[in-house]
Amino acid sequence: MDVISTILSETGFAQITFGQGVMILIGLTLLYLAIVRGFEPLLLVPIGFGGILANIPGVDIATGDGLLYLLYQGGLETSIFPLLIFMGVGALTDFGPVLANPKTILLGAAAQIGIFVTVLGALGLSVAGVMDFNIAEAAAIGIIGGADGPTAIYVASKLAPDLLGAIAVAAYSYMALVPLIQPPIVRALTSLEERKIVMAQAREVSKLEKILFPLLLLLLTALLLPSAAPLLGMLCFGNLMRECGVVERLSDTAQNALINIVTILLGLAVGSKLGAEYFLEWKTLGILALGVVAFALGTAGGVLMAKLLNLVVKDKVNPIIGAAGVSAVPMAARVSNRLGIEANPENILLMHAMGPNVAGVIGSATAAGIMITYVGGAG
Amino acid sequence: MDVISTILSETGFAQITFGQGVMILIGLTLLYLAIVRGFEPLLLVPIGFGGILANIPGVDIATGDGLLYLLYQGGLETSIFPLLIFMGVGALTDFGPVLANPKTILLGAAAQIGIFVTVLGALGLSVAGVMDFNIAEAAAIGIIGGADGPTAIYVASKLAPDLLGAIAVAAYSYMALVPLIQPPIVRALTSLEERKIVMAQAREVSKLEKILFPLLLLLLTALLLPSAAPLLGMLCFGNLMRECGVVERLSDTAQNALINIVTILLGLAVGSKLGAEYFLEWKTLGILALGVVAFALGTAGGVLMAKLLNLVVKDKVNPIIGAAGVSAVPMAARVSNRLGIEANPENILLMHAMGPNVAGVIGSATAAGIMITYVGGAG
Amino acid sequence: MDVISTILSETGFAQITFGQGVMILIGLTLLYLAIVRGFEPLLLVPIGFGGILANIPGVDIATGDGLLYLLYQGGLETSIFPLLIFMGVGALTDFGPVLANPKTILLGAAAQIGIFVTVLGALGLSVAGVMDFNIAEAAAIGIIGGADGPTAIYVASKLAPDLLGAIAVAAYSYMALVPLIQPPIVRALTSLEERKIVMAQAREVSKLEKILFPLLLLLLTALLLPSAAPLLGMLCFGNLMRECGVVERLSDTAQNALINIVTILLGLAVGSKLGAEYFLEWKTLGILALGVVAFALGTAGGVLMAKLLNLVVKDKVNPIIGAAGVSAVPMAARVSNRLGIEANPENILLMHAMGPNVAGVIGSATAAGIMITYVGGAG
Amino acid sequence: MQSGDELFFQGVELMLAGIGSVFVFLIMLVLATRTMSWALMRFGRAGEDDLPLAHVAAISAAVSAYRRSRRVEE
Amino acid sequence: MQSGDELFFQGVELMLAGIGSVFVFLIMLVLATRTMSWALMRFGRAGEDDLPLAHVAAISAAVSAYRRSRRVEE
Amino acid sequence: MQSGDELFFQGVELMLAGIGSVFVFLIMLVLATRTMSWALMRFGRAGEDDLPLAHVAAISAAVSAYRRSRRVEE
Ligand code: NA
Ligand code: NA
Ligand code: NA
Repeated sequence: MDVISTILSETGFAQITFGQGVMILIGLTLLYLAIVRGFEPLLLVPIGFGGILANIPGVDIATGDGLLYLLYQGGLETSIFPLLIFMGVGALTDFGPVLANPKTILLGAAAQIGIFVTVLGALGLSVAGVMDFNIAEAAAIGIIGGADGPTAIYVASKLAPDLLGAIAVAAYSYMALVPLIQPPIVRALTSLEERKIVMAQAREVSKLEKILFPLLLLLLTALLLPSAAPLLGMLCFGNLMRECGVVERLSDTAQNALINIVTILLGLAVGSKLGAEYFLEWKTLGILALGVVAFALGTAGGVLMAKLLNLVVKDKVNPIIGAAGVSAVPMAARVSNRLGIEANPENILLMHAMGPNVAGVIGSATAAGIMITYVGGAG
Repeated sequence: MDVISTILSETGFAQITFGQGVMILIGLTLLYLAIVRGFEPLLLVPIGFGGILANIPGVDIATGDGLLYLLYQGGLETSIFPLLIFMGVGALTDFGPVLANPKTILLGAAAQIGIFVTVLGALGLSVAGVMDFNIAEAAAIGIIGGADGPTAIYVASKLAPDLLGAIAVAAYSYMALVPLIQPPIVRALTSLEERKIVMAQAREVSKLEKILFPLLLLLLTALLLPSAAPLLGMLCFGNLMRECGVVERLSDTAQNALINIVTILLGLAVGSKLGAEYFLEWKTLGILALGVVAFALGTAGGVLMAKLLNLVVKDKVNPIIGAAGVSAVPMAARVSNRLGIEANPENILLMHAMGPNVAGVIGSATAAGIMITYVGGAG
Repeated sequence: MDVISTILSETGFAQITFGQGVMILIGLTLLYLAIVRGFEPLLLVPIGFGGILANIPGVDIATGDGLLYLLYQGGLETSIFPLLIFMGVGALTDFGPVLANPKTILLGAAAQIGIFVTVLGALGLSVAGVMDFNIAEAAAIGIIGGADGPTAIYVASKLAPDLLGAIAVAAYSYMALVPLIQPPIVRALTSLEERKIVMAQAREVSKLEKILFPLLLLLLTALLLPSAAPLLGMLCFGNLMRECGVVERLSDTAQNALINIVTILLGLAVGSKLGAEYFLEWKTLGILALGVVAFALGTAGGVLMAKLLNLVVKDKVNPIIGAAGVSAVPMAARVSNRLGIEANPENILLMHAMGPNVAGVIGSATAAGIMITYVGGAG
Repeated sequence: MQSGDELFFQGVELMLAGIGSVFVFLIMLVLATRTMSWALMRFGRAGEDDLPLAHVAAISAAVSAYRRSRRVEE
Repeated sequence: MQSGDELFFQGVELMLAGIGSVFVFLIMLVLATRTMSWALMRFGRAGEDDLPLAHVAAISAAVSAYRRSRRVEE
Repeated sequence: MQSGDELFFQGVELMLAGIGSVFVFLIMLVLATRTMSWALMRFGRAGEDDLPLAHVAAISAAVSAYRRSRRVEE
């Protein structure tokens, strides 16, 4: 009968391409990593699942008027989702450690070196004819080294939307792999003596300082780097709600219902860019390779900056915490803590590492602003 | 004065039509049923209220740039609302009973027979000249028999948007009337002996089985019935978040804040299709009549399938739980439980009935996919 | 190098205008008032912060495809945000005091006099050549006297979007200043004897009355004043969800997650209209001046109506509670309570004042409907 | 473009009509509220004697009555 | 426009195809579910012996294999 | 289309300018943070002696000053 052949021809078996099959397996791999291995599950579960949905043949999900495409269009093309996530991150972040020891901000600065060196590396691959990244794509890839998911997604959606899926997968995968990537680099660049340095107890930070910090950061951004103002502005807004003490209910919603809703929708929207036509490209291999380079260089940058600082400051810094400057909050700070205990079981570095760790978020948002300005102006 | 006559001419008294008055009374009836009688209040309170708002004369609420129209356009025309509800349903559903006794899935399959027979009935009315339903409308009406609100709304918004209001009202009304519709049918089709059958204690289901089930269902959908993938995919996504154990905060939001927000907005949006011009049509009578037929046939299908199964399986199934296969979660399972106790006060069927009950959700989403494929291809 | 001059020319220092600098200071002032002084922080924190973001030079935030502009376009131009807030307000409001003593509704009516006198005042300024308000703008300014934030934002977004920022700032500022504005007026218009009046204990209100009240109000609105139906309809919907007792989870979400999310987004969207080009106009001074006049006249209207009522009713009304008729819930009711205790330390007026207080919300929404009808028809 | 006098007259008109409407509306609300409360106290809660399935019949009857009334007009 | 007979025939077709498809799909689901449960009981949980970094390698290998296969076709 | 050399030079430029800007920005942040903390410790919390209504006056004064300054320019 006619209808049976219609129905048969509409099955997935009849329509699936090899590429879609591969992508479904990759989606399942991401779910495995998220669920069994604990790789950034809050993002990789929705992204992985979205990636599978995006590769179901014969139905508009990540295309046309399908849900994932509508979410992509409404939330990522507009940047609304990453900006609301940044607001939630601000509401969840305690900048106390940064205020107690502002020089750790410099570690967060140095750890962004990996971003820019990687941009150069990506362009080098293009020049060498290995890959074909233009400057906007190279900039978006570099941001993986910022080790901050929403920043990477924000930049990629603006500068290289077709690479968004691969960049997000790389960013979250390497953030989850920080416990593997960082320790050998830290050990190679520091002596055991250095890793044993005990840092002075951080001072108490007043409530007023915490309230003023997001405003200070906002004003500095407005005056020096307006292109970073959407990201840093929303971070500061969330943090001001958290610290000001008079809008508890808004802060609570920003930290819970709102960020959770947006995380679910953002993850699915990112999944819409895991279609085989976007992801199964040689460029993806380049992105994965460059991403790990960016993380490694950022880690090295943070550690070396800490050693440099120790040449000039009185209160020595344990160079391990430089590695936390990449961000990957709070994973990198925990790795620093573990490395500290390994060198000296009584040395609890966690709170000290939180300083460069959250400064790294500011650092990569800064770098994002510069990328967008420069590529918009020169690229 | 001029302004007074303007204001008088703008009052509702001066503008209301007879049809709008009737619809406001129908809206109040729905609120009465929801609030006093407990008829699916989570949906019928917003739908009934939305129906009243939609019939207020002289102001754009369900039309133009009014709120209800914007919600309809943004959430129903796009299918975003029913899909997010399905995600929440997935996050709220425990598929354990299905895994413990997979053959109950067949009861959920058989109970969908009502859907397709009703489609034929609707077309029969057209052929006989009583009503004038085309095939898309007939398909949307049949889905009422799926006894699943978001599925009915999803299909109606795609295939017969003008009938959406009447279809949603019929679907939720009959779901609430399951305790009246099902018992006589079950008693008529079964002997007391059959209704006394005690089922074996269900086995324990492992966490890993529960995690893998939504993925299995997703892959099967992708390969066999891609057109059901939006609905079943979101159901599986919600369920995976629930079961995987690593995204508690997302699962919690999907089950609470998010589904509640979307339920409010969906109900109001459905209300926008309760304008007199849509609802006060002979077709509505046809929909109400066909809806109850669909429910009755579905119930019968489930029960008869259980009796059929008992001819071949070793562990006998109490045929009452076949009735739970229509879905109407969890009302139909409770009705089955009550009928079981009536026949044998020590026979607690609730958990056994949850199997076909949740399988019925999968069954009607499957039927929805087939309708959309077929009507898209042939209609 | 070329790139350095590009980056320098893109800094805020190089681009900021004098007007933007002034507006950033005004934004900081609003944050100071909200955080340190406790001025309506739930709205003024997001509005003030949004105002700063809107004045950052050289980046699209409140313009183009910037977040604040998108929120304005999606939530304010469409009226979706204020209507959802009104639903939440309904879910948060107990109309029990109104039901216990319905004549206090008249106080809520009289307190809206300030609205309409202020409209005349605004037009008077135009006629006198001091300002240049058209009738739509005058109507939007008058609504400040309604002492109800979402109503003012709703009307301004419809009738005078360019004045939205100034109107919202004026409305929330004066609501916060109620404890300063009202007491001298109340004391001037009443004798100590009158302020000592002890009111009869309010009667118990049944659950059924509370359920029927929002439906009654809805029907009256539908029949008499359809143009107020969007605002009052959503208020009634929220209140019905609260009182009906069968949709606890929806009511809870409307009162918490949903209203909080919308408040954050609404505040930012209002901030988008605090760009220097909108706010730094002579009209803003007129709005600030007229706003306080409207509050003062509304307060006087409520108090004088209470004295008038006392000429005819048996159970005397303490005229202080007339002041609560402006709305500014619950601040104005608390001010009435304090004034009552000042006159007679044993006289607890709080619950009595809640009657006119919540009636004032209905009163200003009514006035809003009239404005929109009249200006749409005649302006 | 309108003259200042016209504009001011419009304002007076809006003020009077507005205050009047608000009062009419809210006085009606007072009366309706009082009537409702009185009725509830007088008659108590209505009996619950109707058949649950009756509502579908009621909705059907309403639609049917409406369509018949239309047919007469057409 | 189609005749009544055609419409009714379409309905019959849809009914048969629909019921058939639902049953085929759900029977497959029964079989797949049983197979999964059986496999899990039979083999237990797979060992966790793979290297964590292996997944990036796996993804890379998949992309690489895919691109190579394309090149052959092109 | 640009040559490989140009592209690579752009990359070098972006790297240097980027690293420089991040450091300048974050060094300014270190300085600003230190200054703020120092000022708060030095001067404590400012007195709360202003009149609450003063803020409306302040906003009015700001708008007024701004408009006057504009008028001069126009
Ligand atoms: Na970073
Ligand atoms: Na079903
Ligand atoms: Na008011």
